[in-house]
Amino acid sequence: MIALTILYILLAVSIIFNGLGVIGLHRFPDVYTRLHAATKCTTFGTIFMTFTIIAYGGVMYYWNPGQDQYLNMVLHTLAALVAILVTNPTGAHALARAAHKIGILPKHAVVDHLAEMEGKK
Amino acid sequence: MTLYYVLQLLVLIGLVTTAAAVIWFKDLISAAIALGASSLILALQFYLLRAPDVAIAEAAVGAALTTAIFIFAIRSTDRTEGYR
Amino acid sequence: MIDFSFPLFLATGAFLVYIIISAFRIFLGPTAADRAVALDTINTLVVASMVGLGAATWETLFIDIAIVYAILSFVTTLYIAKYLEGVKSE
Amino acid sequence: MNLFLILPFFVVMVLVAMGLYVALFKKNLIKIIMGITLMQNGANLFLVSLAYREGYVAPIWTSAPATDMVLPTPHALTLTSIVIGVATTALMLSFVIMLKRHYGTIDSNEVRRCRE
Amino acid sequence: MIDIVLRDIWSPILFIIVGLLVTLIAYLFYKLGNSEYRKTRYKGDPFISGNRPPKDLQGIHVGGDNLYWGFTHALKKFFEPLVKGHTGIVNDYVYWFVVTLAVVLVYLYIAM
Amino acid sequence: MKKVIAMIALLIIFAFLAGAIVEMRGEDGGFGNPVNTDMDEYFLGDSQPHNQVNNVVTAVLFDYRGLDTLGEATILFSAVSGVLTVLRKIKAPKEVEK
Amino acid sequence: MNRAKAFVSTFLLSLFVYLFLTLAAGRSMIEGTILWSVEELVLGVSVALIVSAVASDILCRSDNYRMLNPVRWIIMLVYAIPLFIEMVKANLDVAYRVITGNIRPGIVKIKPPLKTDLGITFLANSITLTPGTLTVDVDEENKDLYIHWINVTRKPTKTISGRFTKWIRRFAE
Amino acid sequence: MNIATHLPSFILGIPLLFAFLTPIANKFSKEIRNAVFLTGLLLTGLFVGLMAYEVYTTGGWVYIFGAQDPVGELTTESLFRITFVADGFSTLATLTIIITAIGAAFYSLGYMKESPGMGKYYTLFLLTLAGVNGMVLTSDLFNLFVWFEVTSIASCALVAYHNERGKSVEAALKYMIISVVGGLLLLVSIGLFYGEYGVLNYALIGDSVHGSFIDLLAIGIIMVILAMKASSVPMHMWAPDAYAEAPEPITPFIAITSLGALFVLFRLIFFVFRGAVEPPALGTILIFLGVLSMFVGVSMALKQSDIKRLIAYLSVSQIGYMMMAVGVGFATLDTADYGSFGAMAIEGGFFHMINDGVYKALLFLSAAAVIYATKIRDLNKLGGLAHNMPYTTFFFIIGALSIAGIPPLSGFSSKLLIYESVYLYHPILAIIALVVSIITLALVAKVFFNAFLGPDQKMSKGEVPSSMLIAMGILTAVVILFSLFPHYVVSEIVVPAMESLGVGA
Amino acid sequence: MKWKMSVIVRTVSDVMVVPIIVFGIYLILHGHLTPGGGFQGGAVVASATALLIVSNGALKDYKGDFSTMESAGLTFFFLLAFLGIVMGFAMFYNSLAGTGGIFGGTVMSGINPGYINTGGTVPLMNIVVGMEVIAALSLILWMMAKNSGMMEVEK
Repeated sequence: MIALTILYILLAVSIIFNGLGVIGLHRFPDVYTRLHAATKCTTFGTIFMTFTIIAYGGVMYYWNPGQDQYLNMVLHTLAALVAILVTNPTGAHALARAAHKIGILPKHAVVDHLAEMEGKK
Repeated sequence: MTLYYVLQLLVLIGLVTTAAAVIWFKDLISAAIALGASSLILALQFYLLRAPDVAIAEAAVGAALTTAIFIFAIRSTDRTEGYR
Repeated sequence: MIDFSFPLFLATGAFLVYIIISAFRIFLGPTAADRAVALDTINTLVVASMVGLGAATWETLFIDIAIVYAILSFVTTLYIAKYLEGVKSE
Repeated sequence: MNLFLILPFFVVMVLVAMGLYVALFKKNLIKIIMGITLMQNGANLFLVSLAYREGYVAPIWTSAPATDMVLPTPHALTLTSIVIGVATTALMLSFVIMLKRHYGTIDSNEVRRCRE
Repeated sequence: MIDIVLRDIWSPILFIIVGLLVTLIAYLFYKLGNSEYRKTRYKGDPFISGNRPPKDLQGIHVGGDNLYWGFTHALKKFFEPLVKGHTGIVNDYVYWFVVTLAVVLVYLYIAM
Repeated sequence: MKKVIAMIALLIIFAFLAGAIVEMRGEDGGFGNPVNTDMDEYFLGDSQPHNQVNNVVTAVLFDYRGLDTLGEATILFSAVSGVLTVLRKIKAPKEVEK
Repeated sequence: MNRAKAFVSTFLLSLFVYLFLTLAAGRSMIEGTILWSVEELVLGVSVALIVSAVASDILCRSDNYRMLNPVRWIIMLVYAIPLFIEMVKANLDVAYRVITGNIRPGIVKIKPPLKTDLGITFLANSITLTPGTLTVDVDEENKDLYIHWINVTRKPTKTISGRFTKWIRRFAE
Repeated sequence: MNIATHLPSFILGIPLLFAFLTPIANKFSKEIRNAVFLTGLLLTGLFVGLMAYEVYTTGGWVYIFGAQDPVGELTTESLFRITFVADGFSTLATLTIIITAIGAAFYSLGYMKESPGMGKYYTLFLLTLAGVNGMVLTSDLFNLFVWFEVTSIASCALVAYHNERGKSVEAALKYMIISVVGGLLLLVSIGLFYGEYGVLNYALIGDSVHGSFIDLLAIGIIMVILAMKASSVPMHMWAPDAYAEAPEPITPFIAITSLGALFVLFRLIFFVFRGAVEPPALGTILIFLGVLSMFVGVSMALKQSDIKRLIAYLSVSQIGYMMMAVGVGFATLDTADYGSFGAMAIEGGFFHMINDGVYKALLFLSAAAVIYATKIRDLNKLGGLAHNMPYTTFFFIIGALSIAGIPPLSGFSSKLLIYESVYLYHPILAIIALVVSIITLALVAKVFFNAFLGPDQKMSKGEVPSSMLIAMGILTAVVILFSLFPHYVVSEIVVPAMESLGVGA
Repeated sequence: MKWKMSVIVRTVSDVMVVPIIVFGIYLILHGHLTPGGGFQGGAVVASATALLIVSNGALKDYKGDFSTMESAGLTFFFLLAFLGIVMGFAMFYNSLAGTGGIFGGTVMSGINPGYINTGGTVPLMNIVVGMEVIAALSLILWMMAKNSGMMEVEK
């Protein structure tokens, strides 16, 4: 029962954060802030989703020790988690860099050191 | 089982939306992005239809490589659709 | 033995709704960069849905697809980013 | 007749019609190829939808949850069709790249040196 | 042999034999003619409207567009839309394909 | 004019496809309910005893319909040959033709 | 020597990945004692050999073999915990901002005390993973990072990267 | 186990294998590459000949891929696999293909000696050959789609071989787009058949088709696509572009791919669609498309001044003859008329196909010789070539008279069969066919007059190289052979083909 | 001047290349047990090439190697299909299944955990098709990238 509660909590966190990311995608004014909301809130939510699955599979494997497919699922989910963790921020960085290079400036920006630096050049 | 059909309904709505976006955009790179999204969602539908082999192939070929070669082609031609 | 498939189905349904909402950003986004952001979001959400569905139906082999996705969506994003870098005027 | 049950087929129809629409009315060659890719997606979705059986599992015996499986043949056909799709797309795009180099345009109204 | 020569519809062997015979007869008639003619000058030279050909041979040969000009000009009303239909635009190729497909489908549906 | 005819033709094809999917597989809805499954049941049952393969799709791909796969690989090969042919370096100077 | 090191590190990485993926997948139910069947191990080693022959000069382009030390891997795993805590904190913050729309964005420059490519990559990805901050660009000579910050305050270097650098320096420098 | 039973797989496989080996051989030297290419081609020719012998002695068989016994009993389960049929019709088709292929190959050896990138050229040549062979041999719908695409891709790449010419690439792109759209619709209709019956083999589908709405749709789509691939009017527009812009030696082979599509169309109509649709309806469509092709093709040819484009339009109009003849035969299939003239119409159509393949190749190759010698393809500028190129002139005369249907050449024998039978079906059709034939004669006379006659303008330095002459000579010999013994061709090649389709004379 | 992406992207993609290749080979080798196979695994490995092209803007001249690999893969595929004829059966007959040699193990009917050492010619065909697909897709990417100016050939 405790396991089920934990699973529900993890799943709820996942759904909430993914939803926040998608809301932010529509609510924020420019590319950079959308990147903040969209890619990273969803990354966080997806991490929790994988945690849910890992916990679920782990519990099932603990209760059915002979069943290798549960262990297999946990491991592969872990691999997906690592892949997400490595690739997603890099992709976000690449997009942000590209956006800045083609001249999209952050809206309502208080300070922009990068544009200053490029202006100096 | 009705729930499974609802999931498919949602995926198919996303598929048609992104496919319409491909036609609608004059900017070819945006159309390529929409095409990538459409391929992705199509792979999700394959997944729902219990075709894992096809889903992997669509993910690898449709989402990554097709987008790559489209971008190569757009890079070496014009970006906008443009009527003169 | 616990049956957790129904909540996972529900969660997946929520993710799918999110995907549709993100697809509207592909329509709306004023610049191509915004659309690429939306694509990135959809990628992540698709991975989440795939993982969830795989566990919900107990087809454990389906997780492989999520790994392929998580890796390859990165390639797509990089390609779009690299193309955008090379274009001076928006 | 449950309309809910023919939904994937309906989407297939819409995708094929979209592809034909692009090939008929759009003048940009790369856009036409994108339309053809949409048609390919539609055809692939059609084949896989034919294979689906309600409540059955994927046709892989390795640690499957049940023994009722969906039809395997359309999956094989679709795999073939996907690879054919990427091959044709690549070839057509390389034609377009070459045309741009020769003619300086990829508008199909101007790519018409061969006529009559 | 006779089996090859005399078939019901059409026999090329018979035709060739007859052709050779006709040629032979023609040759015999030819031999009956006046053999003095051979020795005249200008035998092998072409004549154009009774004149000798010019030194510059360009321009005396009828070009491809001119050969059936009268025919095509007389049937202009038939040829003009036909030629105009071949636009060379790839959309039109697909257009004709789709239209033919639609017509064939409708015809099959009605014919059933 | 041409556009109108093209649109009508497109709609006719659309209507025929729609009629086909409505009629597909009899009265009780088409999707998820195949009727004639002899071939696939044969493949599902035969792939393990005959080919010793767990993944039936792979068995179909490489044994029952192996020729299709050969053709598919051939297509990829010919596409690569085509790309190499088309995109090879041109001797003539790159000029925009008129 | 460097070539051998590159080969060994690629070999180990690929063998690890392969064995991780096939863990419990090809296990013989009858024996039940070892996690991998013998054929799987043989295939894994041969795959690792092939991959390290092909890709060793790609993985080790920068001639940096510090990661061969297993201690660094353990520290890296431990580092996941503070990273995760920071992510939770910052995610709550950004959730607040998504709901209220109260933002004060700007691009700031920070000067992290890290010099290697790997270290700067880890730092940048950690910064990007914690919502609220996003690496926009990196100066390849000075290793300065330009960060898009959703709520600009003073002392950017300390606030953004201070909590990560000491960890990253332990395993990546 | 008789090795001869494996011949259908060899006919497909040998060109494939040698196509895969050509890039490797190309790394060593030109000579080895040419040797590999020729070996593959001649082996294929040998196997086609052997298969023809086997078929005419034993009566044909079905080859089952992947079965324990390749020619075992044809149970339903063995038909679930991919099958090839080796029967009279396959033999007719493969013979036509291989004769043209050998002609084009020898011609290429001389013609393309100086061109760069020839390794890829030979690879694509063999791949096209394999694709067409697979198309006509297979009896499985999806397999048909695969070989259809192989043929499309390889021949498109061949059309674009001269990538320094913009028009070549343009023609290839148009051809590619139209055939890919067609191929995708073909895939959809294959899906319709699969969803309805759950099988893909021709025989099994032919057993179960019953003329439902889905059958109708699929049949219509497949027919139109194959007619498009066969360059029937009004979907012919890709054909003149592709034929005119392809490298000259390969042009007859590109034309053969459309003939192959026609073979497949006829096999499908007689094998599969016969049970689904009443024959008069399909026959009427074929007749209509055929008449349109004949007439529009020849009319457009009148306006051409480019020599290759003119012959391309002529070939479009020749396709019309076959479609009309077989359409008449099919329309009368279950009536009493079939015995009186329907069988003769099909006979004429099939005979015309093999004739057409050969003399069209001869025409294209002699036009290529003109272009090779003069580097000019405009009929307004050509002239007086007969003075320097006597052999080419002779070969061109043979091909031209054959395509125009002048006795005693082979074109006449097949056209005579068509005229007679079609006249009994409807006199108007025969009159149209005759008029088209007359205009064809006028057209080839125009080409002959413009290119070969007239005063010597010193355009060419002399005759073309001997390997090209040999290639044209082979084809001329075949044309003359067919002209002299039409009865043997009809009774030994055409009638078995008809019998294998179940429509004996 | 090579058109590189930023140092972060380059480092990450250099590190990711090895896992991607290994994962692709895993998909190829386990094609007869799990979803995947020659095509899917080949496409995944080819995407490693795509990653290298996009991040570094340059690649070594592998063109000849890829071409040879492609031809070799296809030739082996054909020969494996031909093995059926050599053994006295039809082409494409799986003559190695269950004979005890390489990949010749037997599998029990019904649901099972999956043993790698089964399948006869099917895993071998997976491997050779994987080779072909890797080489073919990499070559397509290579040519198009070079022609679009997004990649240079490294010495």
